[in-house]
Amino acid sequence: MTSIAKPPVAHPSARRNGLGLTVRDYEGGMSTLCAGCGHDSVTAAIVQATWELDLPPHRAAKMSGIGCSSKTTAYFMKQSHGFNSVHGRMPSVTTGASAANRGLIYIGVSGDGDSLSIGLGQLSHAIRRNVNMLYVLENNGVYGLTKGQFSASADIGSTSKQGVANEQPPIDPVLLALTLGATFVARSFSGDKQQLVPILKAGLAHRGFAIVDVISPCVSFNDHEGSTKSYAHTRAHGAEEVHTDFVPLRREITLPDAAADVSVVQMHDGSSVRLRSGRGEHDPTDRAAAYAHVAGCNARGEIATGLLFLDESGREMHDHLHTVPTPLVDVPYAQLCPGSAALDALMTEFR
Amino acid sequence: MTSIAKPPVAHPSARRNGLGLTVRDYEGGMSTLCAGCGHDSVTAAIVQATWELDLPPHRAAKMSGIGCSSKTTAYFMKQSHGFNSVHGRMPSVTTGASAANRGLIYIGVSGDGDSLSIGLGQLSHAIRRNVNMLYVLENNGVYGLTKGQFSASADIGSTSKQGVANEQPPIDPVLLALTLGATFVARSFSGDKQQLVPILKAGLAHRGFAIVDVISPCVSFNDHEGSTKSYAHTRAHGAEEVHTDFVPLRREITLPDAAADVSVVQMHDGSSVRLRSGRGEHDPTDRAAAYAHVAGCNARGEIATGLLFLDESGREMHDHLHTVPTPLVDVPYAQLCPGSAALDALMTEFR
Amino acid sequence: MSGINDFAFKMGTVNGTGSASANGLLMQSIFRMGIPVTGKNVFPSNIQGLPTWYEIRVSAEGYTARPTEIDLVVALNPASYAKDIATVRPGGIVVHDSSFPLDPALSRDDVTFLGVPFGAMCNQAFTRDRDRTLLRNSVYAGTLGALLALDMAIPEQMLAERFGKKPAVLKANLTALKLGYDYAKAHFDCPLPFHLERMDATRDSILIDGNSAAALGALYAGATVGAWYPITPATGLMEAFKAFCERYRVDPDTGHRRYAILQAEDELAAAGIAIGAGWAGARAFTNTSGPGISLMQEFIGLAYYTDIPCVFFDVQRCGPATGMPTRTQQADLLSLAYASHGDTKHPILFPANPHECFDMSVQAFDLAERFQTPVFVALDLDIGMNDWMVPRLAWDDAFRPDRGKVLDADALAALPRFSRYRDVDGDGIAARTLPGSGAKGAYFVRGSGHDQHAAYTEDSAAYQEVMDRLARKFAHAAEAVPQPVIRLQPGADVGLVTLGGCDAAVREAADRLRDVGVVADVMRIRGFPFGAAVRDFLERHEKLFVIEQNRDAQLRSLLTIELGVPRDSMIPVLDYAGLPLSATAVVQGVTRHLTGVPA
Amino acid sequence: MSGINDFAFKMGTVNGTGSASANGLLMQSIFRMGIPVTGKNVFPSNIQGLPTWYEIRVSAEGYTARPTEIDLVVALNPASYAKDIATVRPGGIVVHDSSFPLDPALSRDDVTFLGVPFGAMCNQAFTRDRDRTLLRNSVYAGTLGALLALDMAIPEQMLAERFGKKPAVLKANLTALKLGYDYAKAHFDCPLPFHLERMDATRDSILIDGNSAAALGALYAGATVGAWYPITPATGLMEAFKAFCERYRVDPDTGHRRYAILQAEDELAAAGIAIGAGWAGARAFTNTSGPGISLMQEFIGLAYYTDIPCVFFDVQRCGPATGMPTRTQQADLLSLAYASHGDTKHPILFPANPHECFDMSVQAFDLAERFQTPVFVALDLDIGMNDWMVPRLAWDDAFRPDRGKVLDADALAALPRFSRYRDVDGDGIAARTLPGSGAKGAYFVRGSGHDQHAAYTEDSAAYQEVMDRLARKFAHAAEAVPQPVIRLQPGADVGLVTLGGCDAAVREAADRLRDVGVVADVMRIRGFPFGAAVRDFLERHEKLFVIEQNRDAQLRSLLTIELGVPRDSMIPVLDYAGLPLSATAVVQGVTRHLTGVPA
Ligand SMILES: Cc1ncc(C[n+]2csc(CCOP(=O)(O)OP(=O)(O)O)c2C)c(N)n1
Ligand SMILES: Cc1ncc(C[n+]2csc(CCOP(=O)(O)OP(=O)(O)O)c2C)c(N)n1
Ligand code: SF4
Ligand code: SF4
Ligand SMILES: [Mg+2]
Ligand SMILES: [Mg+2]
Repeated sequence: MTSIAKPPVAHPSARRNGLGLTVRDYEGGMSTLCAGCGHDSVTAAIVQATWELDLPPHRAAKMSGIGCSSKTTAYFMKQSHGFNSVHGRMPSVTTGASAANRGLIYIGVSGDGDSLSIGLGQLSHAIRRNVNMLYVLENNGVYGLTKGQFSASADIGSTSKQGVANEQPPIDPVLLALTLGATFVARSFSGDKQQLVPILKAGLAHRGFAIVDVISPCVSFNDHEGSTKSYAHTRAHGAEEVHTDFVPLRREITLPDAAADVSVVQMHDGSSVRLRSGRGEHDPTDRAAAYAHVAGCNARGEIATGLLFLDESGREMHDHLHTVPTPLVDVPYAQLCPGSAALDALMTEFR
Repeated sequence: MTSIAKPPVAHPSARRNGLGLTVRDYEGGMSTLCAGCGHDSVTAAIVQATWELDLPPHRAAKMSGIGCSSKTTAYFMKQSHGFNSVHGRMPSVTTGASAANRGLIYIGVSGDGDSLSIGLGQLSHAIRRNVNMLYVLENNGVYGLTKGQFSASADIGSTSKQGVANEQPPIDPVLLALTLGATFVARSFSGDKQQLVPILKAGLAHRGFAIVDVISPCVSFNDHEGSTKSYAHTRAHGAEEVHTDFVPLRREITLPDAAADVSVVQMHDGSSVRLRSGRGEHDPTDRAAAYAHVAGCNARGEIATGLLFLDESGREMHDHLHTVPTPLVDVPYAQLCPGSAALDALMTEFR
Repeated sequence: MSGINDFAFKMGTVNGTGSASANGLLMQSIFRMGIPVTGKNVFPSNIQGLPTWYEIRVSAEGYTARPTEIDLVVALNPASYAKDIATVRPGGIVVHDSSFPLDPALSRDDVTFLGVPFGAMCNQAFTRDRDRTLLRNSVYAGTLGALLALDMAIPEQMLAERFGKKPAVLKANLTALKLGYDYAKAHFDCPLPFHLERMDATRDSILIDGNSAAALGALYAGATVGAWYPITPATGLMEAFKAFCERYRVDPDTGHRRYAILQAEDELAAAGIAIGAGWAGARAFTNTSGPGISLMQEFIGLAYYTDIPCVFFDVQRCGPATGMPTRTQQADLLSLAYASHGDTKHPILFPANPHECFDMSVQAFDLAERFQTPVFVALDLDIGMNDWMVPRLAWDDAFRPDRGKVLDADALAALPRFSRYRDVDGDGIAARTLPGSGAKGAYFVRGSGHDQHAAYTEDSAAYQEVMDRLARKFAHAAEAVPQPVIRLQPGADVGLVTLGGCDAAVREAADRLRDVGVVADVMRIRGFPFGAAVRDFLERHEKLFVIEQNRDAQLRSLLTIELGVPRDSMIPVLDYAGLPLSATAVVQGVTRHLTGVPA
Repeated sequence: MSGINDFAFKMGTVNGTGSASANGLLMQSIFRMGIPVTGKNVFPSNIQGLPTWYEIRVSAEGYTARPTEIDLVVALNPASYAKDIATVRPGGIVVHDSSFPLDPALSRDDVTFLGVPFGAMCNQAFTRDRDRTLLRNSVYAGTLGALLALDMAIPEQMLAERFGKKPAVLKANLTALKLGYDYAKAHFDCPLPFHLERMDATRDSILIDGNSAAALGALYAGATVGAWYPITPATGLMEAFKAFCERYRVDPDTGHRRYAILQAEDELAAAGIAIGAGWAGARAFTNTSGPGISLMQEFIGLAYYTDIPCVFFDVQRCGPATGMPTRTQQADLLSLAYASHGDTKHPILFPANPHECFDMSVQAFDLAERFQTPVFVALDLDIGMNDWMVPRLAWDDAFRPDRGKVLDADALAALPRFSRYRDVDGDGIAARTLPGSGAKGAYFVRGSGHDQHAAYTEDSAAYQEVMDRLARKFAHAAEAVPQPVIRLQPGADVGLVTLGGCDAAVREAADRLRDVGVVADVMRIRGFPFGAAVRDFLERHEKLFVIEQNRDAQLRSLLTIELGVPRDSMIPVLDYAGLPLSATAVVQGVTRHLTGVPA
């Protein structure tokens, strides 16, 4: 969580977004992660995505647990409130914040230890409740901050820096999310900003729980041969399946290599996502197909990346709760307290 | 957990099993559950299964969490040690017991609240570790002991006794277990002893984590129209897919209606399971097929029952741990303590 | 010591057979006769089939503590016959079902047995099994009506209110009631020497349980987010909150709800949700019992160290571990006061009855926001789940929530710089901003070491500055929490100190002690940390008794730690049997010490 | 006050650059010169790039507490230059990298600056970036060797041991070492006034960290099941246990392991695993720190209430919440002593150094099984992670584990009936059976209310009988836990009371206090509950100071609660800065109170 004030050097890009803000306005404190840590690339992608989306910083809330990955919420959007909570419990804190103030955009950042070990239950139930948030899982197969123990996502046969091989089957957050009914499921790679940024934007625009599993190598403890979360391994085995290209209504952005086989999915907030199926293997709106596809890739030792499943018809937590459109924090006290007359009347029922 | 000494009335069946024990020897204290509770039927099935298996009572350990379902470990095998632990944490207690004494046969009983809400993380990680145990999940869609709140397995649209409908998607323990790599996954129904008993026997013989999701209606809070865990609903929608017929080497037992399409799977302990695919829809040794099949049934509003997936090649926790064959509790102290000479030698390395 | 409007009776039945409603009917009828009455439900931790008891005490003087002497028992559960018959005082009465012969071994010659063929009568009068079981309850209610001279118009009226829409059910119940009544009239000389006579002592009172009252407090305090995980005996609190919200907080046209109730996956999540909501600016709470408090420890420490408001209701049950979930105790005091690892201290409120549950629930939300910290309200099963006779709850429409130091846009703009944890006023409370308030007010909440600007730190001085502020803040809370209720008597030679639900028994005990020549002042502590008033009382009394419902004298420990009052100057009177406290237990505890022999 | 073999120096570097090994090399070399030495690592909670410090104290008298005065600083991290230069005592020395000019603003005229072109020299001597960074550490080690008159044969020898198999690496390191040494010799007059001279005071000692020593204790005690979840500063304990097991508990032929180490999914699971294993009959343990203790509360209560043996190592760090994970504190005392809701109390052992970590680790397993209860060993980051100079660990091969009352087949057969919780011997300890022992010994463990036969109960008397037995059992533990170490001085007028890692500083402080005329007896508490010896010491001293490392005087609270010693008769001396305690802090705390002015 260390955060050092950034030295005032002018940022290359002074370009301004729809709100007149520069990319710099979406940055945070200086990172204290290891030089070359995948997480820093994800942070950069989040900065880029929020800037491109014209996301008003004061409307965002940054949520995280504990871990190197969870520290990164301090490294972007310094103009937004942030909550670095306890290990593995960020989902519940965000659930509560969202219940209280549905007007904010919640950006959660977690790690594989934080999400799949101690936090597995909370992650699963946040998915089930369909809490309206972006959940970025920076997945490096290890516990970075505690110096490289295996996490539950470490693949069988993957060897830690000490050269000991992991023997337990990994938990794939993508298959888990699909099984638990997640309405937005994607996977990307910290080294592939071109794919990651549009996915993050789509996730931010999604109404409901949007989970993005980002393979984000730990250079200190897991980025070496034998690790299936290393740059090398992911580049070699990353089988991109669906490109995402987010299109806000205001101004169209297209990836340089945008092309054929495009299925346009209407996002709840009116904007749309253009999905291109790399090999046209599966329909990203078909849960069963998505599951089969991802499981198939895993079986082949490939990693399915891209926006893997999307259901814009899902009902988010507030739909289940039937809460008022106004954030509860903004409902005036007068509308909350029934007053003395009501109480007097009620008392007669207790006699 | 209530357990009242049983009045000494002679039990109908005085038949003796291979150990010379009667069914009565496998019973426990008198149940204090509601008359007609599905859990009592499951208890009876466990008694039957362990008796038929000639399971030596002193070699069994009964493990549970908290709930009406978890109470039932007091209602069978009174000659065995039992551990009624804390809510949702039985998997870890059993993991520890198994680590210490791999010589015992662990029978875990839990409920849907105990397993899928507070206990979801521990259940998932026990599956991942492949702890060698039978895990019976008595699934009634509600928190019985706390008077009928919805559990995470309550189906959408299912209405509780107060007539309020559940709005969140249910968690299907079978799909979850398949996703997490469980090596024995089955589902049955408390009302179908004929199917349940052989499944329990197969699960007991399985080497590794055997999960049996048993639809076990709560008569007090959930067995009424609108509940998808009711007797009526399950009888109407239970689409039996695979019959299980357990065959110990000593003496063959066959279900009256045993018949064609039989695939025999060799169990690790030398015994074998004969699987009959009701509609021959899927191969119970193919995880992907099993998942697709169960998900398909769910989509059709059917409940896939039977032994749905089996992998006898899986390595259980002790294989991962490389522990000695002798239970650790039986390893003599002399083989644990390196002694003074070793310590003196070691000390030189700390200078 | 029994007499007109001064006696106690008890029903021994099987749970899940519907006796609860009949028992409630009886108690409420007595209440409506204007006579002070108390009911204690002693039930098992299962759903159906085990022994359960309901004790009703009638007291013209208005004593509401659990009775020690039972004048009459209605023994309807063979499984508990022996125990039930044994509890009747010499000269008392046993009403039993004479449909079956009573085992002679059970009879006592110092009590009167009144046999009533409840079973037989029901089988004759009703055909459906369900009715035969259910209506038996109305039959014994009728019998008691006759024996105790209950004004039968009242129960009849109440049944009418209850079953107005179901004439058949109503008719059946009235028939059953009459069956029991007539049988008693015909076979026994009614009323008994101890019986009921109209009074006018309940006009300004209500019958309510503490869970419902606390829920009403949350409703009126403006709480909008409730997170919980079901657990006895706390469940009723959130269920009541839900019911009240559905009634007062739903837009009739749109069906939109001005509240959010989340049934979490466990207590850790419930705490996290409440804390997340508190951080976001909502008045949020969670309700639980001992096991939940243990599971919430980590999150409690986070909220403490990051100054986040949140209200925790702990409806205490009998510990440790799962313990006896349907028995009462006050044994979580240390767990609450110093909850979580590291140096932590938390305010606690101790309501003594449902009326205080309402008031203190409201205060808890104000205190939590004013002090920006977790605040606990410590109920217990007896207060939470039993119906108590208390004054009607009242509300002052002038009330406005005390949100504490929350900076709005203008206040923020006026500041040169916003430092989340700077103690500007010297009271240890630093102003906060809410998420969404913009760049200048943005800060980063972290459970890791932070300085007064909320920046990460590993610097000793910066760390200690925050810790010292938190200690200052806690000290300031001592005068803000509810102050003790002190009852002084001229010439008092001992001081009785207690808290929460022990109140009724201790006050009654003080009266009885006076009769045996022990004049006692009474102080009931209502809040933690302890203020000057508590210290003074302790210092002013030579001989102190601390009466509480746990094994380890936890309240006494808190007094010793926080006030420095020597432990051994406070004699512990401990009751941890799991049942509501009786005056006799207190009198005995005190006199045993004073005289060496029990009273 | 510095001189030959009596001084302290400090390295300020960047973490993740390999300085740790050079610092260790220096410390160990001094140790091998026979001179008492201590090293304290003050590091950040991240992996790479932040300031980190290593303090080495040389003390002929054998004082091992953290030094207060720094005679020499090696300032190699520009980010902490200012802070580092400021910590040098007047007249002290700053060694810095003269490859770059030093900001004049940083210079002090009361200290000597010795510039060494570490960077430049490395760039010249080595080509690969990696080497240029890594070997700089060996260069400053060489410089210090010259300045402090280190016997260079020793570090050279150690490098040879370390890199024997990598001649190239060895050569490079030796070159670097020489570079630094020669530069110093050439440019400064070596050695400095304060420097090293061979002694023979470490022959019977070792350098070891508490985590490793505790792990060795678990190994020798016969622990077979270790469950944990990674957390600083406790991680090293299980990693060491694993390393020792791989060395001493693996069958060379089959590769079979006579141990099971489980990295759990979280601390709740780790506790559950350890408790399940303890129930099954293994010696099981878990290691964690504050946040883990909070998460384990529910399970701890279960083990307490069901009489299950289990050992918990709490390597305390700076709380509350996540707090400062790489700083030390003793602030979990209350959380451990009364862990879990309801009435609970637990034995705790307080090792003062790695040597005691070994002994007490063994004792903890005996006590846990003998008393059938969770036993805590409270280390802290300073003890757990720093290398301490302590006597060699020794083992008596006559040792046999005390398994406590476990019934074997014959004992069981001899019994008329087995009642799991019957207190036959009156010591509160009831005999247990292990799963698998057969029908007669079979019983049902339940966290819910149970009687002495382990049967479910909701009966007050049956419940209380078990609770009272547990209280008796705890009381008996008072004389079984390690007794206090008491050091009396003739004519002492004050008593210093402390625990754990404060020991070294308090003993040193006692000596220094004597020099200023304050004669103090010292009692170091080593176990909870407190026995007669602790009580006597407290009663025998008019003026008591309780020295501990937390904000809220938690040890003093325990003494007040458990022994009834008036709180205010014990003056708290509190240090919660997160760093190892220094004698000066203690001397000041005491004298400030006695004289009103700091020493
Ligand atoms: C309750 C608790 N247990 C353990 C820890 C120690 N801890 C800090 S971070 C971490 C794991 C982080 O792993 P991951 O979430 O994958 O993050 P990464 O560092 O790999 O990005 C652990 C175990 C803690 N802070 N809190
Ligand atoms: C930590 C904790 N929280 C809550 C409870 C209360 N509680 C007891 S059983 C139960 C739920 C049981 O549901 P399930 O596991 O489905 O069992 P069922 O009664 O339906 O068979 C709960 C919430 C508890 N005992 N412990
Ligand atoms: S340890 Fe790994 S995960 Fe943590 S900051 Fe360094 S590279 Fe990143
Ligand atoms: S409440 Fe439901 S689950 Fe519990 S015993 Fe009764 S029927 Fe069974
Ligand atoms: Mg990770
Ligand atoms: Mg259930």
